[in-house]
Amino acid sequence: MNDLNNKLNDILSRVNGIKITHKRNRRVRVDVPADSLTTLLELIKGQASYVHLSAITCVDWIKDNEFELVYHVWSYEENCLISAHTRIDRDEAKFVSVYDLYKPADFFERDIYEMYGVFFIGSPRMEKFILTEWHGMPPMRKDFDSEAYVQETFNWTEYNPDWLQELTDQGGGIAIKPEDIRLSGCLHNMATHRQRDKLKATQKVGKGWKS
Amino acid sequence: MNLLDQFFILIAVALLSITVLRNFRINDKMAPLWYGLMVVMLVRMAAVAYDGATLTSAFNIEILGFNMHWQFNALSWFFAIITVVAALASAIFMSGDWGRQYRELYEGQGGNYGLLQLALILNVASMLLLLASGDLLSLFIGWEFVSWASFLMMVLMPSKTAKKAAVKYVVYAMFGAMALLAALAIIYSNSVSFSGSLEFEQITQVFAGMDKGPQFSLALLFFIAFAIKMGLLPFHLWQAVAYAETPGPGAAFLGAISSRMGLFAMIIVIIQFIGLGHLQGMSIGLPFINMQTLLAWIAALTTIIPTYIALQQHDAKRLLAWHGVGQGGYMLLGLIMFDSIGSAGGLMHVLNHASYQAALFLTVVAVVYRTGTSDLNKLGGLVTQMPLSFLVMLIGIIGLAGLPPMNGFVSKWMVYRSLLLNGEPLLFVAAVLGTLGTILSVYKLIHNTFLGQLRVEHQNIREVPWSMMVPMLGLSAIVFITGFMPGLILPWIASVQETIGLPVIIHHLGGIEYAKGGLDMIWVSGILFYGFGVGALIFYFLGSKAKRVHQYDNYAGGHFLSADVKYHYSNNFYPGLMHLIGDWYRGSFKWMEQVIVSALSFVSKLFENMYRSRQPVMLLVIVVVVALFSIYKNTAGVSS
Amino acid sequence: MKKELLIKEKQAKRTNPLAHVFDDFIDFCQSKSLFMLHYCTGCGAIELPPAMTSRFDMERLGIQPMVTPRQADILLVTGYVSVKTLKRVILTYEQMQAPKYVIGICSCTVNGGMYWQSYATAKKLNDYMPVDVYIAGCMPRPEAVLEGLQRLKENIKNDRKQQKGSAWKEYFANYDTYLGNQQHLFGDDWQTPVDIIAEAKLYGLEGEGTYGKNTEKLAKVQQPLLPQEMKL
Amino acid sequence: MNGLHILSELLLMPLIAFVVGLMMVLMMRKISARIQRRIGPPFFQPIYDIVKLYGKDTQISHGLIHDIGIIMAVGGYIGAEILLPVPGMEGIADKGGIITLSYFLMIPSLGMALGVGQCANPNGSIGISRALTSMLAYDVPFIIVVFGAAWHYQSTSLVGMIEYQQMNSWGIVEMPFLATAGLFALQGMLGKQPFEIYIAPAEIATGPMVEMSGKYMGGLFVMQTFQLYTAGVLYASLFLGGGESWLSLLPKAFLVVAIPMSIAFMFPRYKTEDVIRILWKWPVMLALIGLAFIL
Repeated sequence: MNDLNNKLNDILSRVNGIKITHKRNRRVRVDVPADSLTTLLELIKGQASYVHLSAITCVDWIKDNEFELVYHVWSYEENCLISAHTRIDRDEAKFVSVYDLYKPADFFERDIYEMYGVFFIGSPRMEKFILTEWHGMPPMRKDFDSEAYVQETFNWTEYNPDWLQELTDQGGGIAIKPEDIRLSGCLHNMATHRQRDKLKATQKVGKGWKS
Repeated sequence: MNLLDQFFILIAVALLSITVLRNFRINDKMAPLWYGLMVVMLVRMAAVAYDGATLTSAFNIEILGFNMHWQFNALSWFFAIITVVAALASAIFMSGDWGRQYRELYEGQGGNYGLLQLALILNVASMLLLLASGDLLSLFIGWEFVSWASFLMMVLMPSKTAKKAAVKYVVYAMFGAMALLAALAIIYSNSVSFSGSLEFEQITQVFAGMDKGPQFSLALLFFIAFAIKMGLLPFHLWQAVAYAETPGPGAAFLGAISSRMGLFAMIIVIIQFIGLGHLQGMSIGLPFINMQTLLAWIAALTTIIPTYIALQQHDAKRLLAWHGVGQGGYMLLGLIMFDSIGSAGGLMHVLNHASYQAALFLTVVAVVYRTGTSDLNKLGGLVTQMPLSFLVMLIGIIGLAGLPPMNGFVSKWMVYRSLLLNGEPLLFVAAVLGTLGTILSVYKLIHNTFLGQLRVEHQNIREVPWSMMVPMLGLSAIVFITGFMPGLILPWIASVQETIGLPVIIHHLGGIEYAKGGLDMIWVSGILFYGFGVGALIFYFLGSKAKRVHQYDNYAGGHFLSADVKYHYSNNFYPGLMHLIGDWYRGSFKWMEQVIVSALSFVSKLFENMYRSRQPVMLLVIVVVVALFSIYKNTAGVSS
Repeated sequence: MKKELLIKEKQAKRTNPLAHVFDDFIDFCQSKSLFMLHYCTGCGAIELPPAMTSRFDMERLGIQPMVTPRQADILLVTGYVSVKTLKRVILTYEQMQAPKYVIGICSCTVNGGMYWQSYATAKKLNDYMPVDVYIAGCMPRPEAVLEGLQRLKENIKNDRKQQKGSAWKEYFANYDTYLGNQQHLFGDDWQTPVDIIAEAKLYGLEGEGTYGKNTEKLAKVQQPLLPQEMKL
Repeated sequence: MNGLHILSELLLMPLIAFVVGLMMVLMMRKISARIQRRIGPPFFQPIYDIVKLYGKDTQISHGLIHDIGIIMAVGGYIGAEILLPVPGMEGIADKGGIITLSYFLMIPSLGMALGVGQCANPNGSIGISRALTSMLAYDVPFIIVVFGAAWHYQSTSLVGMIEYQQMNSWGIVEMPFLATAGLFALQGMLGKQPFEIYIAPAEIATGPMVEMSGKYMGGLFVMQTFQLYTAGVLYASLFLGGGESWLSLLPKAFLVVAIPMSIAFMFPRYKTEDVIRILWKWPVMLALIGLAFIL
């Protein structure tokens, strides 16, 4: 096992600016700068049998103004998963596609493009994937205010049946009414509420957003 | 000069007129007229059909001591009227807009409209000559004429497959003709009393005086000759492709009647003159398999195998042509039973098949005329654009599938009834299997052409012009009327049966009389239409008005259908069945054919190489040796 | 104009008491025989099998599952409806033949339920189609489902008697409103292959709100799908 | 046989078939419910369904052939009912025979196939393709059975067959193998459980019925009543001695229909090719053995 790790470390250490963390026996986390990610992937695919790209995920670090892209690559021979983390600029939101290396990247990149608005240069189909009817801001971005969008777009059913009225008259009923939650924002996330208000003021939310 | 002579003169004049005028527009008007006149002449000869009289032509030829003469009896008349009516329908069909389109598309590329008209009249004339033959020699002459006339018609489509199929046909036909010639030679050499002509009666005489072995080979030769023309197993391979590739109405004509000439000859030779006794006398191997059962099984297999080949086709014309081959089996199956109901069914099926097959072929040609394709995977939804054609095809397929109330049901019913009476369960099942296969395949035909999704490119097409519609409607009227009142046809059949010496069917206007279960089509159709009437009453008087919707307003699991989605279910229409029986299509017959072809071409190459070899002296030596040997042999024979 | 006259004439004819008997009989049969199409969008669908099978046996109430909208009387929307699904639900609803009823099962169809703040889930089903009965709960027990269906049956039996417009007529009569809500969600080029206006005209179901500015918008973009007529 | 008699037969026979068929539908649903330990529908449920379907306010049609398909489907069965001999009404039935009748039974299928074809719904076409394939499957044993029966009774007329059986013994006693094979084929003919691939609700959305709304569906419900009645009475006439009176015919017919229903729910659904395989194997074998006994 150590042999393997050593070999892998050898390969990985050739990449500039890499930080390797062995989280568990078969889980390796590497942090690389954006420009050496493709080098890394090429290396581990070509020299260390990491042929399976399980997923590409994206995290929106809004405070750092960065997107974190995580490439999960699996080796069937070593039964080991490498998660390559890299950060790109949030305003720029462009990255190079790894479609040439891993064909399945097509779907993941399309998905990320749709949900976060990260454009992948060289990806074959940068177009709508699941949200075919969506024209607004990519909804997974942290600055997209889902509640505000919902308030703006949808109506609510008034639900006040007799039995509930009776209960309320007797002093019971619902402790926190849905309307209160809806109008005041998320209960459990009150802390970030103010910050979101600030963002709402700066960014136009909803239908007007075009990528 | 009796009516038959007048009829021949009419044919000759028509032939001459069409030959001379074929490249002029006037011929389009004249040609149907000639066929119309022929129908009139045949109607005037109706006495033949109803009374079983025989008309003998004054015209006869004597060549090399052989006398050839021509005559018309009920059998000839029955086939002749079908031929001429089919020709009339085809001629009307091709005389109008279809002919114009054919000229535009194919003239100058190998197609020739004038030649097509000529081919049709030549076919009709040669067939009538064949039908009128009074002895074996005139039968042979007619046989040859028919073969070459069909060939002429088949090559008029400028496509490679058409040419290839036509050549294949001619090879088969020549093989058949040789078999017939050989049979004639055997009869001639075995005739006890030769009186200057090869009369049909001599077959019976010769047969009676023969041993089992030669009897068998003689019967086999005749069978091969006729079976090839009819497309019976194992000679079924040539027909479908050749007919399907013939230009439109020509295909309808050929498909309707041409191959039945084989049946005609078979009726004369095998049914009438060889007869049941001899057939049953010829046992093959096991005692219970005799020539009759063998023929019956060939007929039954001919109904099944080509029908299921048809099921696989995705070209409308080929599908129909394969059914044409298959339906021939029913005719022989009925006739070979040698009883009144079966043979009547077999004979009637000739007429019925001709009527609906011509109607179906013409419909398909009409569809091709409008859409330019007969590929079943590229059509669909035409019912709204061509409703009358749909009606014709509907009537045709009900006839072809043999469902009441069309005429196909009557003849098939008779065949089934006869098989039931004769206690032939396996043949019965085989016949029904054929019918079921037919139902499957004709539904595919009508579904893929007229039902289902209408293609965008077909949205502006219209019904075909009346010059094409009239023959189609006329033929479908025949299909319906003879189904509703088979009694109109049955007197002819009875008279034919009398002529060829079979038991005669007891009939009435609605069908046939039989003690334990007869058929009365007037009642059957009446009940059916009563049922439809009640159904229509229920449908139209109960419930609210229905809203007509577009095809895209269709349940597709919530999916929005649009013009760019082709959702017509047409390709591989019966996947479940094909999963099971798909492996059974081994193409064994095709393989056999190819083996024979390769062997023949190998032998011919061998001889060719010998001729082309560098030492011609060798050839000379061989010839001299062979010649010397034969001279020696002959002189030795003489001297001893 | 002529059609309106015809309808009025038809209504005038209904003075015959026997005509009412006939209508009542049909209403009675309608309430006794309901074919339901369960559009299983969410988790609520899991409660339907117990309601149908031996434990609760819907069939004893005359309710049967059917699989296509053409045959069905009730559209059961069981669970959250995402915007994309809503399009299909609307198409399915329009393809059903009147009298048709919609039952929204689970809280999600009422107000989005636990997905209330999701950008992708439609919140109020009866903005987009008339809902007859809501069965709230997350998820409602089969007893509740059956209770709701019984309520619907009562409604059907009484609607015509009480001269109340059935909910499905609302969709024709107020088509403009419903269409407006749909357009708000799906954009102005929204259309289904089902021509509701033509249908309303044909069956005399037009009302005050059938036409409006939204239907005008629709008329501009609509590619009308006229039935293919047989032509000779 | 006078005109009045004929007229009454023409009117009454489909009517009786309809009423009896309704009861059979009810029985079918009740049996399935009881097998699944449910209560099942109320007594008048089949009528409610049909009245409701005919009472629909709106309905769609995809064109004339769609309408004609339903007319043919219902009408073909009405014709078939008239050709079925029942006690006291054998006059017209004698005009047809078992061959004619078995071909009559294909007309509704053809009609429905045409109607479904015009709907241009791929699910419908797939359903029809499967239905025709399974028709090919069950008709082979059925036709052998028909042949055997006709040969045994030396008649193709159903009236003659019933007479023979009432004078001698029932067909099921004399031809047990054929009778069993017939029952097998009946299962396929009614499209009951192992052989209901062409309906396949969850897969192709009830196949042929996919676009049928309102009175179109109602027509098919009416057709189903006829279908059950035909199956019951036909089988009873072929093997159970027909009926001297309605009192003896109806129990037989109900029994015949009840058997496939009771077996049906023990089976899953077979694939199309398996339908053909099983129907061409076991019932055909049984029928051929039966034939060998009587020939």
